[in-house]
Amino acid sequence: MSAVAAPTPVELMTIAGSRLLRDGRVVFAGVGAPLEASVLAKRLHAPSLTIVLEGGSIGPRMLPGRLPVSTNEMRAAHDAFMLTSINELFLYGQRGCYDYGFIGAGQLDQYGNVNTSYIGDPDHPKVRLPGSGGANDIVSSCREVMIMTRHEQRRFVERVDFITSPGYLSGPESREAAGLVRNRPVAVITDLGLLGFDEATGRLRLDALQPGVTEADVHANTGFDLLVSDTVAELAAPTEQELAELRWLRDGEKSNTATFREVTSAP
Amino acid sequence: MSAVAAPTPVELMTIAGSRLLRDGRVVFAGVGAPLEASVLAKRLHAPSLTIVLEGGSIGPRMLPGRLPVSTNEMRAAHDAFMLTSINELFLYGQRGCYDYGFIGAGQLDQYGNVNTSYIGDPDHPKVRLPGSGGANDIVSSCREVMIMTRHEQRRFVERVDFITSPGYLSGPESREAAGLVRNRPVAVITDLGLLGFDEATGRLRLDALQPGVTEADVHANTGFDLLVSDTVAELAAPTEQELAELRWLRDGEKSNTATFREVTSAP
Amino acid sequence: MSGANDKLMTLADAAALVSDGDTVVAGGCCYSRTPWAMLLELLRAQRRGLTLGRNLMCYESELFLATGAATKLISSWVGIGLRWGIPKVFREYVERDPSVYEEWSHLSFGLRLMAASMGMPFLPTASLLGSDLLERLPAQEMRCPFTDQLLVAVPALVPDVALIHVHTVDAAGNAQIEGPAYMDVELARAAKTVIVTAEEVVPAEAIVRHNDRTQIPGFVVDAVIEVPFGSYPHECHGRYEADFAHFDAYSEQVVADGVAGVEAYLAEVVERAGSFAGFLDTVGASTLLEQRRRARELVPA
Amino acid sequence: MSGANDKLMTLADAAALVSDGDTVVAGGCCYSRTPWAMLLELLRAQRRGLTLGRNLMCYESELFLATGAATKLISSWVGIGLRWGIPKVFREYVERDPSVYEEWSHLSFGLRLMAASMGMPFLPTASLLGSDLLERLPAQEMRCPFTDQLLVAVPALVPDVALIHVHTVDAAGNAQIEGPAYMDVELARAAKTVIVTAEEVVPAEAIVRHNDRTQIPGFVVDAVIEVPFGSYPHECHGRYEADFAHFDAYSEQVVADGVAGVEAYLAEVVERAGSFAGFLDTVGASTLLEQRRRARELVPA
Repeated sequence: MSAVAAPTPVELMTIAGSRLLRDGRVVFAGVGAPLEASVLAKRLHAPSLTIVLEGGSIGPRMLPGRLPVSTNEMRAAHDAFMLTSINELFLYGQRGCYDYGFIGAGQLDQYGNVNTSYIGDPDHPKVRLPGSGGANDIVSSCREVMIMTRHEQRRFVERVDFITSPGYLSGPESREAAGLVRNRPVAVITDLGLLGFDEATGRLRLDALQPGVTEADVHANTGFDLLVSDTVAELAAPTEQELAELRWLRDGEKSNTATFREVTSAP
Repeated sequence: MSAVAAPTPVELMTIAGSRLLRDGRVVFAGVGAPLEASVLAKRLHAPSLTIVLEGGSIGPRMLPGRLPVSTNEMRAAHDAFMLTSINELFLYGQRGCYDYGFIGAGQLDQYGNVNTSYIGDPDHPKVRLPGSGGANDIVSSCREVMIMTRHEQRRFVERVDFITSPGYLSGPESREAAGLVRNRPVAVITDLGLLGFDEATGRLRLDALQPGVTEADVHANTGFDLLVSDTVAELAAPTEQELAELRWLRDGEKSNTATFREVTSAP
Repeated sequence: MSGANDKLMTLADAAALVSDGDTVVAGGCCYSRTPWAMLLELLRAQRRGLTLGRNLMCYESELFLATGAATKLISSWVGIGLRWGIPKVFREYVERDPSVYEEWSHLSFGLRLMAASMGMPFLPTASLLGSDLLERLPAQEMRCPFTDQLLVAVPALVPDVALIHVHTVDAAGNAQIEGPAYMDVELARAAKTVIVTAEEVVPAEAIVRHNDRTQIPGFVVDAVIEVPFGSYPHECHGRYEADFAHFDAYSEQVVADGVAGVEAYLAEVVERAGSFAGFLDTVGASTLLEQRRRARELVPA
Repeated sequence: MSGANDKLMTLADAAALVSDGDTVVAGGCCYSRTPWAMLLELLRAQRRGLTLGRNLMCYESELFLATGAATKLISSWVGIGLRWGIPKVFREYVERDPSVYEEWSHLSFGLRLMAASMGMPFLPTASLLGSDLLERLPAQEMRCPFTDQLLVAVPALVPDVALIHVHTVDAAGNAQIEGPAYMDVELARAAKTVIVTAEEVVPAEAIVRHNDRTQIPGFVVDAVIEVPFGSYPHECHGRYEADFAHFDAYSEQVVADGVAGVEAYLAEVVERAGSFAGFLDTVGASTLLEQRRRARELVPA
């Protein structure tokens, strides 16, 4: 790995996220790191992973160097096997057709509740964020919900200011009582580690650390009392191949479209 | 008109029905006489009439001699400007996009209620009929509902055995109470005359007679006490052009497709 | 639902995905794009006690009732077409016992599939209000929570199995339909198991090339079978016209002989023919090609 | 809605169909197939007090707020795209008074249009449950009349006017879209008045030739305007890529100058340009052609 620059925090979490996606499944991915993780998984170990994107794109294969800046644009539709309407795309999710829902988070709390709407009091907000987009719908319907975000104190808060996209609310009973019975949040992937949910309480639990990160590092960057698994594993470092692929996808080659098509047309 | 055979009863009612359709409107037509009346209207006085058919066809122009035997088949889709799904086609109706709903009737009563389901007690039926198909949906949503049927005692009954497609039920209040507030039945066209609805009672009323038919003829073929307008008009006899066009549509020429296309492509 | 990339199999394999007693809904509409080959295959496999649903039913209605393959039908209309009227044996069955037939309106039937396809247990509609259909159906009046408007709620219909015939499909099940889609898109999304037959199985890249015309995504499909003329003697938009002479002969036989006529028909098209390809042989290549030519008159290529 | 066969008019004529205070919903999604020419025309016509809705909004959000053209926005997400983040002036408006912005989820916004497009006052969904969005919205929990399942009812959104940009349309308004349809089909069916701009107006026969690709029927359309590059600087699937350099320049200007930056932008693209064609001239033919070439790399013809 000597010839390759060390992974950035975002690369670390993107690669860790990509490894969670199993072949033959369907992932509804948000733009940015979740999408990049999905494209990477499809390129490396999950060639039959179907990526679906908010704007109506089912099964796209991205052109390296031209990853989409929004999930609705042509880059996100490239070589898809189906382009449909937004409602239809989301309704496949509500019907239960999507194995994974994969989103980012502005602010998130110990129950996996996500806020992408308001920092501060929603009636007198300090900061207006971009909003739900499809995130609320994704967490309400996709079978296994995964969240990817940088691990920072300001993001990992005791209680989000506003629940845009519910996780466990205040625990499994509250989630069920709210009618959220179709699916569940399963993982939060960060640049410091991999977090799962404690079944009994619905609270976040540290399951694995990124290479070189300590439990203390994680606690120092978490704004609430984080549960810790009995056996905290260490995630394998990104391989040279993972890093090279990810960077190629992100930065592209000198528009060598033909080569890419050849490679991605394999099953 | 000497060279042309006299109109049959079905031709009489079809032509009378066609004259009611105004240009620039949208008509949802059932197969058979309503469809033929619509196609005829479009050929003669309503070139911008849009015909919509149950199977998903919007704006078709029929090939003479190949009128559809079901509203879902290729003949019904010929030269349409839009082919869509059945639900979408009906939902345009529920949305209020269709000016006319035009159906046939197996049995119908003095309130314009239509039965195409069961003759006799539905639990021990004498005869099973084909059923609603889209008729119930058409009478529940299309703005003005028109019904076309042969005028026979066995069809025009005091009270239908089964309400497949509601007219005024037992009067305007009952229709409103049932939630049927989007539209209303306006006309029944038969081979004996043209019937409207009395606004106060929702009962059928004889408004006009086919040429040569008397009020007594109508009463003799009606199984209930039919209201009669103060001024019963006589419908104009079918013109030679109307008859020739209708027969040409029905029977076709010697598959002279090219000529037909030329003619129908005009506005 | 399945994420596999190769779902190609035979009609017989696909029939094994259907269990006795299942609720099976067939796509297309009346005699258009009917999954005829697959319906015959279920009869060949002697499935029993099915509930067969279809938005408008043609004479498959009585083939299934007379054999016992189905013990209940759900539809909005049953007929062969204007020219032939209502299937005689179907009529006899319903007149003997109306409970074998559940009658909806066309849209309310479609909304039941649409509800299921949306993952919702019901949808509201303005159809059925005030009718006697409503009283006999598992639908019910409801009021809009915002406007208090009187509406009808129809319950989702989640078929155990959907049978759908399309124009083109790839091995993963991504399917494209030409002409009207009927209720096939909702049906494919509504059902637990989806069997797709197609005029042509094409490479994945052929689907991608026209990706805005893909109507059924592979991830809802479980079985893919290439069956050219797979709707025959029914029609397939732009590919072949319905064989009205076949309908005439069938109809005469059944009007004359009732259930025995149905049995004689099935003995010929299912048993003696041996397979769907065998059935097409009995129709004859020149007839098939003529029906194809006639389709092209109506839908230019 | 109109059954007329010739609905061709100018952008200015179409703007006259919009009244101050109307609820206007724009089609496309974020910076894709945005009815940009028509949005600029409404600004040029100095409409005031509109409620502007769109499933995902780009920086038209702040153009409308800063000018007073809109006093309320309805959406599920407002941003220019990952690279530029949330429009700064939009943020300032909402942080000053959150009531100017009504936030839905993407699907629940879409279902509001879908309800209207179905002629229904509401639709049920599993979205919004348990969220704080629900508390602040005119949606409400309900139970399924059959299963008692807890759901959310969302009320129909019936726009006074829909603005939609498509690829091809005939003079009667029959429209065909390439690539994703976004919510445009539901929107066209939901609105009281529908204004369609198109890359190309084509003869009716060109629509008929591919009639299974028609997505909006003419009878819901009131105005048809041919506007090549009508979404520019936003993208149109297969026709031209979004002009990211234009976004960069806009974004820098607004980050630096706030409302004054928005005003400077509009002075240039609306006032000084004089017309949408004039705006395209300021972009320059070579840039337009380059963006077209780039689109073809992503969507081969």
